[in-house]
Amino acid sequence: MRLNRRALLLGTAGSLALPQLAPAQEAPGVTATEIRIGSTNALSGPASAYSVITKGLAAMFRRVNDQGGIAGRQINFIAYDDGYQPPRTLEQTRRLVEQDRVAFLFNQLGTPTNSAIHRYVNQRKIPHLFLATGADKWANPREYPWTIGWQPSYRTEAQIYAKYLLEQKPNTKLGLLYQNDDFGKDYVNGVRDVLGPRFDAMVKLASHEATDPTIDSQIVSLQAAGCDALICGIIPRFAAQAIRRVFDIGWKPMMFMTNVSVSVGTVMQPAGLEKGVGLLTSDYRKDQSDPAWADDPGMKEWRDFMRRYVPDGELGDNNYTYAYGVGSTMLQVLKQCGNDFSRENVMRQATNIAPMDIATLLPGVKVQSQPRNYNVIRQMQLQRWNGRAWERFGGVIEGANV
Amino acid sequence: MDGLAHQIVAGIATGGIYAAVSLALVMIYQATHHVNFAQGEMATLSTFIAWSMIEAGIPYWVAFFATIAISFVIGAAVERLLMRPVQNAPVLTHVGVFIGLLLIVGNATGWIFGYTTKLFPTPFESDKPLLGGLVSAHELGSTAVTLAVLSLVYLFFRHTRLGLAMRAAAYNPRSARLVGIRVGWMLALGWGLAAAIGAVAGMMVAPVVFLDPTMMLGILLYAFAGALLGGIDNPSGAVIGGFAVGVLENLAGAYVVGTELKLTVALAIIIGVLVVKPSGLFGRVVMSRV
Amino acid sequence: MPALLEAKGLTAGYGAAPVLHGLDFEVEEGGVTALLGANGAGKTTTLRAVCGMVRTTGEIRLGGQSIAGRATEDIARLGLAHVPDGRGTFMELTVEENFRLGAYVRRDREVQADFERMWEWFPRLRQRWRQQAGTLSGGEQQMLAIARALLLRPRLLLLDEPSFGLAPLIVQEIFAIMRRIREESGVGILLVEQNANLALELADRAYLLETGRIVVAGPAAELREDEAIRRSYLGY
Amino acid sequence: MSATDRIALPLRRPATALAAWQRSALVLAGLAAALAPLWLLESFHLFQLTMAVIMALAVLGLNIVTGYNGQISLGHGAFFAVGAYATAILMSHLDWSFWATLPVSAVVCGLIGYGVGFPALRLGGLYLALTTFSLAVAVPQILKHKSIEGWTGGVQGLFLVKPDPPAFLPLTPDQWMYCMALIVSSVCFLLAWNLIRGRIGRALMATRDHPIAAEAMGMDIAALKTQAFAVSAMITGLAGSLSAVAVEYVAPDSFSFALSINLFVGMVVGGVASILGSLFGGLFVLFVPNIAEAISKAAPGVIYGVILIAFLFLLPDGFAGLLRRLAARLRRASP
Repeated sequence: MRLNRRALLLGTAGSLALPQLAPAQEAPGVTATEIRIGSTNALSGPASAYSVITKGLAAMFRRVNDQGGIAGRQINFIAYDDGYQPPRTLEQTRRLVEQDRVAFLFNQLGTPTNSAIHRYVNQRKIPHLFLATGADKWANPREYPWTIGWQPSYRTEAQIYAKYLLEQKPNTKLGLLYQNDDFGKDYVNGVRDVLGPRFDAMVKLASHEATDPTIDSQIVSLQAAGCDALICGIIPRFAAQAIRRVFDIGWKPMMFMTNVSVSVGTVMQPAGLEKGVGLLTSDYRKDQSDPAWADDPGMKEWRDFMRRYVPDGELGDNNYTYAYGVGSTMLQVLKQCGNDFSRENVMRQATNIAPMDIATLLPGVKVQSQPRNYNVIRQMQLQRWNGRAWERFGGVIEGANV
Repeated sequence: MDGLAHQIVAGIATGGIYAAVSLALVMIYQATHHVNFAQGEMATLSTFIAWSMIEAGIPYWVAFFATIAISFVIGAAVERLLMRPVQNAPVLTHVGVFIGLLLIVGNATGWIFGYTTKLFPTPFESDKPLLGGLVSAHELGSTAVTLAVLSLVYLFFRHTRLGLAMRAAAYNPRSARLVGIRVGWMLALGWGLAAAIGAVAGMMVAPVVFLDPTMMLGILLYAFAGALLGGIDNPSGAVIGGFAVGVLENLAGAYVVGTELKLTVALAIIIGVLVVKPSGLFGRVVMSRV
Repeated sequence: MPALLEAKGLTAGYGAAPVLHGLDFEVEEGGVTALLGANGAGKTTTLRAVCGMVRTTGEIRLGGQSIAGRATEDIARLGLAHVPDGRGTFMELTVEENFRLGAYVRRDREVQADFERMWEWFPRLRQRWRQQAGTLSGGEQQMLAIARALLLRPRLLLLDEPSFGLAPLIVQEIFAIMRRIREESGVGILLVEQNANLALELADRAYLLETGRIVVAGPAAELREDEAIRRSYLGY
Repeated sequence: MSATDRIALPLRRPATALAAWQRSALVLAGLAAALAPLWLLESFHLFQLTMAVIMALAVLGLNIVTGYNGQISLGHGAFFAVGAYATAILMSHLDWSFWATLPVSAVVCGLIGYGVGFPALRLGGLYLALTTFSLAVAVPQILKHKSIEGWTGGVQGLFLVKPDPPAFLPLTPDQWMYCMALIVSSVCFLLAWNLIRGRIGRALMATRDHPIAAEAMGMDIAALKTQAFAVSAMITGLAGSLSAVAVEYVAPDSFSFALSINLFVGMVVGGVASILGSLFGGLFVLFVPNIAEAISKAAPGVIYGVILIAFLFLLPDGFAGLLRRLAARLRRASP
């Protein structure tokens, strides 16, 4: 009730503050020669590891522009730094919308940061597309029709692990190691979804802060609690630590690792290739350092792009394959728009993507969307580490149906 | 009970990391009476320099000592270029410069070397896990290195003319000038030594926690706490303090409040100790009669 | 032969306002020169000016060599020792370490011999050898400061109010030692002292300073005898 | 930072008396300058300015305890967070009006500040820096702890809605938000101004510069210091309350230790122990990162650090130091 009244007020405020500029424009942020797209990312500060996504996306748009642009228009991709601080995200998003007058927002980073602008963009009806976060709250077309995520949610991923675990070990004692933030807590939520009332009896929790140097203490606690399975919702540096430590202390739980942290180059090799044998994950991306994809046409396409447009990029950084995937999705939407880049049409096309393959995603994993289902990637496949590469097993799982 | 022993051993292993960095903090304090908030970031940068050399095929120990030398030069240069211009400014301005340095070094490291997690090699390889796999050969080796550095630092400060001059310059620069000590150079030397010790700490820490640009972010706070707990003017106190923080934190997390408040409780305990003993457990209380 | 220390047209100050307005004075080799004057006359500033602790203009020569504008540590290395107000000992360090710092710039082999000489002059310091300087009594700290300065083997020693804040008996003791230093070491001394009586007893020459200017100069004995000066400036 | 917690600054000269008309002219000019953006700026810039005013208020709080009283705090982001959450919880769970939450926020922050003031009495310099910094690190963890998740929203945070402008004012919510920030900040700045210029201010600075003498003069140093902490926390907490409604969202990530560092930077560049400097500090921490970003997209953090250090080289005693020097020159020029 309150919200509706506010929305109304904001609507009038918006029209007061933003007089209809330049009637020649067919839609906000779009001219005969240009489409302006806005984004925010942590370009500075502790989370700036993700800044390479922005770098990769900018390179992709550069390639499109080199090839003549979209419908004769050049893409002007404007990305600002928010340092992963929600108030700054709001400030920068307002700059994008009110000052730079972008057509829409794309792939902004982070859950708390996007939360801070969630209502703002929906009140103003600005497409808020393909966010760089795996929280599941972005797929809520009824309340927030202008916001759509991209990657499978962490919560869904955790549900897949819990289900598989229950099939294999119905009476398991599960250890859950998670980073104490929205990312890690989604793994707790996903497991709780599956276990329901049995959660407290079956699960031993151990959290860590992003600033903790090591997680040895947590692993010791989980082992001492008698856990025979372990689900980890942790970032790559801690993942490498966990894999190595679990192996070193001779603990042999059935171990699941979030697909955020399963890159061969940045997790498995540092941890020690042989120490991760048997590790399970469920991924939707091809890992560029996995030799299995050495001759894959999709990955060749990606490598060719990297060589020409991001020559100084670190090829082992899987944020680049992520960027390629989400960037390809965006370009597909723009192509679908035809010549109508109004916000309404951009949103309509973004929520009507027919199932399609993307070069850097696993075979069988499709990108798709429907007006009633905003889970853009809903398929994953379980994989097991064999000491050299990830072996996929079982079929592609439709996560959203779990 | 087995769990308790394991927690303590794991805490000691982590404490070794804090101890190494605490020592670097105490070192710069001894030489300059400053605590450099950018110390952790500078150590990370040094470690990346070593990593690049090792990647380029340079043998470990050559890279190790070359990194120490480079870090020394960087540290001394930072003092000359960044601290010198504000030496007469209020103390809070110095803290401002440290924060600027932290921003520059912290952000530049990722920009130059990339953000992915990297394996940093250890010179102490062993196939056999020790103490039930809780302690690696590396952790033993790095503790030995920390203790060796500690002894060298102790000998340097207590028994060399230069060490004494550095302490004098830090305690009382005006008087130090009166006895002919070139105070400016002592400060630069102190920064250089601190950066060199930081580099050693970084290279010892990286094989355990894995190398990335934010590697030292959390460690610095724990190390700072360890240094103050032990007594900021006492190198051996700092090492003991570092180990104590590691164990304390694990026990608090495992048995007292759960992992979510582990850091909070550990810090609260440390502050409690400091309120009772304001100059740390082993710090020297400076007495003075007027 | 030039004087040990010569100052000509010396001005100095903190920030914008000058404290000294063109001083001319000399200190003879091996002699004691006293600098007298009321509080705020500029005595301490004069000493600071000589050893480069404040900004100056004018000429200062030590043994004929210009030292104006040079850094304090370089001036110290030329053989000028200064016991500043507040003594300038290293409170946090031990007596031994203070001794070592006193001889910091020396490379000769006689340091140990000088330590022994200081033990003889200041036997109390020997007893406190391994103690933190901050724990010494005020008199002992003053003795340590003087010993520390002498260990530089200076040609010129600047002393800023060695009697300040000490009990009369201790002051007597310190001045007795200073007399001995004058006789046995041959170091030139420039002494700033509130207690004019004591200072003039010890000194060969004296200058009287008033608001940054020298108003009287002459042999100490003459100043002591001059009734008018005593009344109007020295107050006894 | 040095262990000696001496922050050498001169005691402020009593302000030269201005004629009554001069004073009212100054007040009017200030008022006009403060209100002009309402009509001059479009809503985004107004929002930025609102945030800058809020940051300035937070810096003012820090300045009271660190600048004027010499107790270093690297953890004022914690009070900012507590103030923000106090307002957010009361507004979103209990449907309080924004104005009603302010006294609660002030009292809660004041009490916490008072509590922190006690260990601070025993700890000087570095030790206090660690204690306060720990507070900054610990508060976000406490905020997301499961035992109070029901109230704080845990890692997801809380949403709230900006208050509407009163019906009789023809203002947009953004303009009204700016007015509210301005009203709260002006009141706090005026109170701080009076506090600092009066007997209490002199006592605060005396305990900072000459603690022994201050004690000898019969000042109750312990009470002064703890009260300074309380007042300081209160002001920074109110800034937090304002930020909660301006952003309409609070989450633990909004109050990481980076915020405390930012406030500290604001104080140093604005000028330690300066009320006007706090205002400048707020503008600096809000706008300079944007300038840094305009210079280099590749590494804005590096540029920001460079700007910060360059600024401190040019003005080691901050913006307020520049003002003081200019004022001194003016006074000399016109005797």
